[in-house]
Amino acid sequence: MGIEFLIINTLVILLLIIASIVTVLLRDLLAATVALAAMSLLLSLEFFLLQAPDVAIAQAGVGACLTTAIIIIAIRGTKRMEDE
Amino acid sequence: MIEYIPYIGVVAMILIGLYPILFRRNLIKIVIGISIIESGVNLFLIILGYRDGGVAPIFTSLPPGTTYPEEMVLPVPQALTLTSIVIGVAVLALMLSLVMHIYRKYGTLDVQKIRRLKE
Amino acid sequence: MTFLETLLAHSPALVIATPLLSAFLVPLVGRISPRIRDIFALVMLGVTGCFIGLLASDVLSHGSRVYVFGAKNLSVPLVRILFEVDSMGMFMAIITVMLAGIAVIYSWSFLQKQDGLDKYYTLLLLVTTSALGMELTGDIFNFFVFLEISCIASCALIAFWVEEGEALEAAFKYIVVSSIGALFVLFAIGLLYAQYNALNIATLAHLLQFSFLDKIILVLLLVSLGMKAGLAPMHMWIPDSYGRTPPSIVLLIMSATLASFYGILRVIFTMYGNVLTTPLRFSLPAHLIIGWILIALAIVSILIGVIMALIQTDLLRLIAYAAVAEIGYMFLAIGTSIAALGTTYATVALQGGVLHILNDAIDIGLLFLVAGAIYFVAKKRSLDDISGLARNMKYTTVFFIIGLLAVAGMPPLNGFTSKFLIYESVYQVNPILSIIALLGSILLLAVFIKVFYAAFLGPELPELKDVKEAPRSMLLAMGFLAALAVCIGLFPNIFLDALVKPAATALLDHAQYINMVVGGL
Amino acid sequence: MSEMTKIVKTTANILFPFTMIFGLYVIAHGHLTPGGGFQGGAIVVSGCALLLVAYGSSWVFDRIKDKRLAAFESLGAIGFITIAFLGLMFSAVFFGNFLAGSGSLFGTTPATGSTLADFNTGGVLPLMNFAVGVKVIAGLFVIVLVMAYASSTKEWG
Amino acid sequence: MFSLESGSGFWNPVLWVLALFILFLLFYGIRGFGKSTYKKGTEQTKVFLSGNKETSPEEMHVKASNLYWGFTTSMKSLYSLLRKMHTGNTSDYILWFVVVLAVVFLIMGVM
Amino acid sequence: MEKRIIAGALVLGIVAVFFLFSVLLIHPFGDPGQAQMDDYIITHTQNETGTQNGVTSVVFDYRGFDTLGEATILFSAVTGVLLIFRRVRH
Repeated sequence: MGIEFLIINTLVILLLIIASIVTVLLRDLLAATVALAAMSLLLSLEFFLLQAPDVAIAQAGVGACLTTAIIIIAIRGTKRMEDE
Repeated sequence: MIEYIPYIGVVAMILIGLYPILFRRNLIKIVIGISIIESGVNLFLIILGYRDGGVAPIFTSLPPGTTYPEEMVLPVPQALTLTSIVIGVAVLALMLSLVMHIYRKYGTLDVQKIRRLKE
Repeated sequence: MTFLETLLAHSPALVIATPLLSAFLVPLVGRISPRIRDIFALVMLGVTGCFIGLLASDVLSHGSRVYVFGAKNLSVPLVRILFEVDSMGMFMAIITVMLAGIAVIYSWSFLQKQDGLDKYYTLLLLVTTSALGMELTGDIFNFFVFLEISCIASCALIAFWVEEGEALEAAFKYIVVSSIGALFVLFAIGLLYAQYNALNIATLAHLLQFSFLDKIILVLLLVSLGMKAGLAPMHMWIPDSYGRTPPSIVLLIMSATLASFYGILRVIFTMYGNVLTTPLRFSLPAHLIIGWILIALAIVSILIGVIMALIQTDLLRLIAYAAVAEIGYMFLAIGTSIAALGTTYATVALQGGVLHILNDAIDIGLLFLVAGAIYFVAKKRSLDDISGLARNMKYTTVFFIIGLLAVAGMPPLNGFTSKFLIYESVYQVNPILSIIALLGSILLLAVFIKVFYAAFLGPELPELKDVKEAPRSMLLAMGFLAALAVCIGLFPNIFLDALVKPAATALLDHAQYINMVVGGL
Repeated sequence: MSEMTKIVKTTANILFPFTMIFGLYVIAHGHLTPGGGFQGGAIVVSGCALLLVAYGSSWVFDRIKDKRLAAFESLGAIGFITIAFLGLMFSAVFFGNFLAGSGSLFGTTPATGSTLADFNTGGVLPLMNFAVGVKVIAGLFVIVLVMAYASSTKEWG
Repeated sequence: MFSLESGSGFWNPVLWVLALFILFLLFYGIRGFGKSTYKKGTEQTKVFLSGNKETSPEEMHVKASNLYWGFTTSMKSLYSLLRKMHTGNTSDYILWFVVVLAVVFLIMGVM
Repeated sequence: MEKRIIAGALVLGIVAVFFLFSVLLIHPFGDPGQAQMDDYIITHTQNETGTQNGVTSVVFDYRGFDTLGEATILFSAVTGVLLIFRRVRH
């Protein structure tokens, strides 16, 4: 296995974890949704790196675009801030 | 050890997804948590199918000189993941439409207050 | 090949395809006329029932069958999805289609003037399809797909009364619980695939080693499916969702729950069947530990179910807690049968458990239908507000008495037959267990005596003076279940010999299940 | 949602056909290149969601009936299961790929190994891709449409 | 013929129903020795509450939540525990799932 | 409340430890070991299904029944959403 591939792969996975932590911790739900979209795009990139272009397209289309749209619609229908 | 980092990432994502479900009080945060677990499991399936130095199992874009099946990644986990992604979006849509309705009825998204059904 | 033989050869696929196709067609048929749509749903379920009957008679007389999707024969290695139909699967399929048919008949009157009925019948058929798929499939990922269909479709059905906030709350709880359970099942499937590069249950069973990873997989599958089946202390979604939906939907969610229970049976007895006797630490065999874990959870289920049922005032919620206790009895039976694997009373316990699946479906279903009839005529949920209904609802009262005695395990009704087998076999393992089981039954009787006293006896309240008997189709649905309860109670050995014993044998005989696929190559 | 500016509408007008065509291309070439019914459908629905953002949900809701979309979704599902039944009729197995290698429509067998794309291959797979594509477009779009409309009005619930 | 064998005992519902039927006949016969002066529609059939007045149905109605009062009060500690357990909170449902998962993991991991 | 957080953290920790142990026992990343099922699919996808895309051949041919299930899931989700929002325009 090429060392460059391993490093890039590890980096993407690290970013993925960071993105999901940010998603979980943000109090503003709209910002959290954007972070979730970023995580979805990173996941799509990771799928592409792992030679799964089919899944990468599906994840980019469904995960990054539609999921975000649906969550934003739901936030608009409810409320934006997560309060304690 | 470095070969196991993707797997550790998967476990981390599952646990990060469980955190808002257990400790956050906002319903949309719970839904986002489920979505993160879903992503972690999808990543797990794809990682399982990766073969060292392999190419995608598509013959039209096959680089010349590849010998298959040894140099192709496994197709079955990718198919399973496709199914799983569509399941994820279906569940998400249903959950969020319930959340919107619950907000109309209860006026709150706090999971501690949405418990008329107890005992 | 004659037409009938062709039909028989393809019946495993048709059993799934018929309700699925009719689910897709219901919205289109509903545009013609609501009446035709109602009858269409029942007729298509009847056709499915015919296919199941055809298949069941063939399976019971000629042994299990394998059906391959997309190819004529099995090929090495198993890349395609298989249906593996044996007596246990057929037993569950019969229960599922029976419950669905009764739910359709009941909802003709019960939901007469409500809107959204096109979607209701579609989702009803989809839940039936998913339960049938879970019961017949021989592929673990396919099992997961059907599990998800049942989650989504039942969640949408639970929210049927959208104008009530509680129904939405129950639906949200249900979908969170079941989708997390399903995700952990998917994780376990990934682990299985990583180890053995196979998704077929028989192949997996053939290859399984009971390494540390296999233990993790077993626990994940057991706990996730246990949550879906309503095992305590993960049962809390059951009273919420059962108590807030139309009772006809409860029958369907119950069939999905029973299908999850069947999944647990399949995992333990078939997938791990080869390795159950592996010695672990202190040279204890694995089946002893798995069995005692299940027995402990089952005892908790029984006790929590009956004790919580005793203080409920909402009638539907009360019956839901009783359902938790009944699930505990099923787990007690299979836990005993696993812990004592290889002895004769293990077989008896398994027979009792399998028969109890049928009895639970009949008894709890009957009680829910009666509770629904009470809600239909009196429009009240709380037991405090109703009284003296026996004066005007003769048939419903009789059906309730039958359901009460059956669910409490009183002779000579059907609840007693399976509980008798369970008590006798559990006694051989540990007498204390059978005492707890008996105590649970007695408390259940006390619970339902309370309901009977509060709802049917007592003074006639002025606002309930002019209640009428429930409509005819509801009475028909209740009467069918009550007649079945009496029949099984009076002639248990007929049902036991015809259906239950083959099913229990099929579960215990994992070698044959594996050979059907692996040996045929 | 308030009215969007003209810039947004113009951008949406320009982008919408391109996403549409790209999505349909992904659906049609599902058996040759990465993609298929689901992926292409998701891309098309993304384009439609763009329209929804630009013009507001009630504008779209007035023009496209959700009932008709749901009927389309039913038809896609029926088409998919019908292809499976056709397999039962023509090759005596449910889900049988009865067109593969038959020489007729989509029936050309490609040479093994790395070959150029021949659109006329794949048996029933392109048809299934198409059915699933119709289904996914109609299904996901009706979900997004109904939810968006419900979140922008106050008159329900 | 119609009996259910469990290995250590048997159960025959038909015999049981026959016995019940015979008992029923017996009691029916005994009932025949009862008073022959009983007549419908006279003072005999009126409700008699030790000379007290008959109350309205609402007052006479024993509510379902009051039944088994003694049992529930004597088991108060158990019930307060169980009530605390059933919080109705979705997060707690999943917490119970994770708890059972962890416990069963521990048992199977140690073994 | 505090007790709940401590209990939750404890059980999450136990589950995490077991998950980590279990994933470390899987084959290392990039080396699936023996893969008869997938090798069969890759070698036979062209002449059995006439497809150039291995994933599509699995999705629609070898595991086509799963895809039917997946389509059904989407269908039931759409029906469910329409059922929940059935009062939106009436």
